Amino acid sequence: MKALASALSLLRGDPKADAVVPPSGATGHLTALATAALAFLTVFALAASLAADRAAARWSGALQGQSTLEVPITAEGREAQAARAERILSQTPGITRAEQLDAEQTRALLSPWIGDPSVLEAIDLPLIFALREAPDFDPAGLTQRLRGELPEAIYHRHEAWSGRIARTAGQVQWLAFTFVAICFGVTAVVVTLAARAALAMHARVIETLRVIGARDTYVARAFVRRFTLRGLTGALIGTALGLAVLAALSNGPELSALSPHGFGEWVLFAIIPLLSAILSFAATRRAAFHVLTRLA
Amino acid sequence: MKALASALSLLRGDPKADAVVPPSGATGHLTALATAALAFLTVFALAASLAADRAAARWSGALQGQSTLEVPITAEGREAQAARAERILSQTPGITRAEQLDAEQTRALLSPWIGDPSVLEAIDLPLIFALREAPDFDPAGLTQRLRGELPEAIYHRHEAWSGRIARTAGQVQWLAFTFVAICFGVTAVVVTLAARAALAMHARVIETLRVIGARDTYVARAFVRRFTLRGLTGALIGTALGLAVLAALSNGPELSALSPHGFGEWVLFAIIPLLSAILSFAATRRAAFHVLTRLA
Amino acid sequence: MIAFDNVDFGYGDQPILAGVSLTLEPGGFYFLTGPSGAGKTTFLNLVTLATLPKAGRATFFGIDPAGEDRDGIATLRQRMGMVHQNCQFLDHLTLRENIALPLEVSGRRRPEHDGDISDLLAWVALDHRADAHPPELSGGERQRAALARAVILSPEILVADEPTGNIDREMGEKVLGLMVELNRLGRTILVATHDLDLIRTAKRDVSARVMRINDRRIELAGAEL
Amino acid sequence: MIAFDNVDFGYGDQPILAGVSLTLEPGGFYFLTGPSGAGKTTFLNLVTLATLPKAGRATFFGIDPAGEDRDGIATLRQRMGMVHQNCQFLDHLTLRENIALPLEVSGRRRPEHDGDISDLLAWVALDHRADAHPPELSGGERQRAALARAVILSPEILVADEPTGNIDREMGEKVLGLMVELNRLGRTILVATHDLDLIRTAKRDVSARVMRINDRRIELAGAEL
Ligand SMILES: Nc1ncnc2c1ncn2[C@@H]1O[C@H](COP(=O)(O)OP(=O)(O)OP(=O)(O)O)[C@@H](O)[C@H]1O
Ligand SMILES: Nc1ncnc2c1ncn2[C@@H]1O[C@H](COP(=O)(O)OP(=O)(O)OP(=O)(O)O)[C@@H](O)[C@H]1O
Ligand SMILES: [Mg+2]
Ligand SMILES: [Mg+2]
Repeated sequence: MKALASALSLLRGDPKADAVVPPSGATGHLTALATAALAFLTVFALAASLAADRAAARWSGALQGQSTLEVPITAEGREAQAARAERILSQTPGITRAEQLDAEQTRALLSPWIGDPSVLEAIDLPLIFALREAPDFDPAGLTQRLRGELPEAIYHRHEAWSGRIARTAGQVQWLAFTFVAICFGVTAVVVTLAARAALAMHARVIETLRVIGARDTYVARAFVRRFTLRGLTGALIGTALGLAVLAALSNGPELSALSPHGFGEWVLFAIIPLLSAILSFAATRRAAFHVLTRLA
Repeated sequence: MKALASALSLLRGDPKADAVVPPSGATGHLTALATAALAFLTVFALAASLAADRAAARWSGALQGQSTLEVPITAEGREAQAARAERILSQTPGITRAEQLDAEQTRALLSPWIGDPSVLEAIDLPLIFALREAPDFDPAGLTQRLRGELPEAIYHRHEAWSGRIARTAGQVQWLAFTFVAICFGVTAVVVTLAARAALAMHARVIETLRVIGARDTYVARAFVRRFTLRGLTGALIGTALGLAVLAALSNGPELSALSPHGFGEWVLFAIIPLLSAILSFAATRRAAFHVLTRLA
Repeated sequence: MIAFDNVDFGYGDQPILAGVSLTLEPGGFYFLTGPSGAGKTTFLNLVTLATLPKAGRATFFGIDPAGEDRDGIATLRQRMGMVHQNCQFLDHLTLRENIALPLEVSGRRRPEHDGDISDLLAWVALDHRADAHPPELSGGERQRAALARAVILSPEILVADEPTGNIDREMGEKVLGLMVELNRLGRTILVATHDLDLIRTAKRDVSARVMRINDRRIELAGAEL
Repeated sequence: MIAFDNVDFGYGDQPILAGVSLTLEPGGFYFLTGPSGAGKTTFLNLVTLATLPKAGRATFFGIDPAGEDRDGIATLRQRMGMVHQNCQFLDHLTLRENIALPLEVSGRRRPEHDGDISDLLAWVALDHRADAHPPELSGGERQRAALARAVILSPEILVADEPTGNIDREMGEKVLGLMVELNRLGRTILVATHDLDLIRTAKRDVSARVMRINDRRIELAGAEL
């Protein structure tokens, strides 16, 4: 509570106290530039982390205990094959649900693997059953039975490769998360370096102010205010640029997976400038008091 | 040539001249830390760029003009179906090659989509023909003909989705390349800030040295040497860590695509510490001479 | 007003001052002399709270700084004015702004002070340099500017370290005259100097007491001056 | 040795020195006086190449600095010794290392110089402070250290700005003695000071010439000193 109050009091502007710190020129621009660049990187690392999270959720949770039975249409005929398949599935223990996809759903499922929609129009669409399996379901038994009674059927178990995709996505997520953390860490280091540069450049200013009776907070405020604003501004610009690029990508089909889904995810990116500002505040304050407490 | 000679002369150690610059303590560690973190990020950005480049090459070049004809086995029988398919393909203008995959190749092609190998054992493997198409090939004609003469066949055209993958990979590559550039840019900014901090902290040192007759290169050398070494060391550590993580990932199946392929690509990563050192050198030298030429 | 009771001070384990007991009375005029390196600046640093005693007790306006935090010490400093041997300013502010700085820092700046600042600049003969920046001042101009800054808060005590070291005799006597004027207004003055002529001149106008640092002790000099 | 021919100098468009024509001869001993703010430090800056004339011509050891690059000016500076009004040192080096610095900087440091440095420290009565760091020195100790550093390269000319401003009379006469000694060894000496007593004392030992800045011109003072 007291820390927050002092944080707010430090941030509150006082143009006279601010004038006490000489303008920092190029160093200031460099700090904002570096913060912006890092925020830009952070946007993509965070977006990748979110996309990987979505992919992992989709591929692990959604497909858990799911499989597909595909029955290409043979001379026997669609209805007869469907009846045979339904009988087999209903008699297999551990199949909790078996739902035959309609033509629309079937085309939707196949199209990514086929591409040219006219092909789908041309062929006799296979029968496709979406299955739900109980945890104790025995896939080998079903395979055995299909071999005897419905040999043309192709049984796709999703778990094997969906699991692999999910694990990959999970690793990408952690890697991306590490990058987010590194970007924030580097932001803190950059601001600390810049603040130290400013404090060093103005060591005499600080000493002189103490000598004529200035309180520590009076001296620190101008520095902290300046660098917090700088960190916030840089991060806002970098985040905005990054989000603009993401938004542009979300229109093209190629990298749209990267762009945030829904209002909640977009809002999450507000963390970047906020955290940058907090890190800048803390880093500068630390640096300023480090210098001050060495003086009498 | 002269620039190189002066670069080398600046880098050559002179312990006495180095002692002239006060030890920089925490600022130095922070610089090395930031450089290391940035090199670590750069390693992944570069790896992603290389991986995307490989993917783009594989999916665009390799699959250009390729397609697959899949013929599920019906009551008609494997041989009869194969003969019919071969006849159709040989008579279609624009198909430059049509090669029937053997059982082994077919299983290899299907397994990623099926997962459980026992399923592949159980089913009657479909016939699969790998096709090569001339640029003027008309896929609609083939589809038309298949509908009449081999209705069970499924014609997969790779171009549609391989092109999409290739374009995605290309975009990822450019994005990753942008990140590499940003990381180097931030490295230059970090070193500049650190050098400026050091130079500001020691403004009086520099002034005093000029007053007692020191040449500019004498004054600059110690600063430039220190920060170049710092940039190099930090980047070496960060690059080594990044490559170690990449090597570890290349063992697991999930993210092995990220890890560099072949000696040439691994060596490419040496660019990171080298470029960091060069950037550090240039940034510090610029900062030092900027300060010096303002003095008499 | 400021009282030292058996105070010791040294750097590291090298003692500089030992067993200093003295009181600076309100309205007193004090000179401090002693050879170079004797500890004059060191003693002034103790008086202005730039350093704290190693042993013994010192009180400032009745307050023991040992019981104060850093803000408390800053507040005590606002009641003193100091002219350093090596005067420092904020180089990016004008002379006028620098002189007004103690008002800003203590939160007492008011528009009606502008006239006072101009008077003060005229008082130290720097009115023609009001808009110059400190690096543009000569050595003697800096010393006079430091004096103006030291008195702007109407301090209860003015402490000056070698205030005439960089100025000629004429200007030196003028600066001394300014301090005598302040002393007549009831302020305490403490001046460290090696310039015995200055002390002799002062003694014509005020009953100044002269302290001398001798072998780590501070003793009152006799009438020989 | 150093010749000014109709030299003008000013800051911005405020003229400080105008039409200065004079020559500092090898082996000469020169004093420069004038009121605070007259331009003494400014003139010394011209002599030590810290600033260049706005108009007119100046040559140093026969060399015109206008034809030299920054390294050439550094080399010219190595032939001069300067004691500033506000002496600066490298605070992280010891006093001994600071005094040896001009040797390092000019690439002339040899182990056999160690004895010279000790002699030099004793010469300015700072041998007991050899391992102290500059912020640990008193005002007067710094001025003497600056003198030692200024002479280590055996400069052809020694330039000192108010070298006795912070030291007592006794020590001041000792520092003057050191400069007289150097002058007897054939070095040129140029001292800016407002301390007329110091000039009188010097005139007992050497035939010093006294220059005075008056209304932007530098004129030779007569026998009235
Ligand atoms: N920070 C310090 N650390 C160690 N020693 C110091 C420090 N400051 C001063 N000294 C030493 O303490 C002694 C007293 O120094 P002080 O500055 O008080 O002398 P002074 O009487 O003001 O001399 P001057 O007339 O030359 O200014 C000197 O010998 C000086 O070298
Ligand atoms: N960098 C500068 N820019 C502008 N004006 C300056 C600058 N340096 C000095 N001056 C002004 O030039 C005049 C001469 O200054 P200088 O330092 O040469 O005086 P001085 O004779 O050495 O005085 P003192 O005895 O007080 O040291 C002064 O009025 C001063 O304010
Ligand atoms: Mg002193
Ligand atoms: Mg001067």
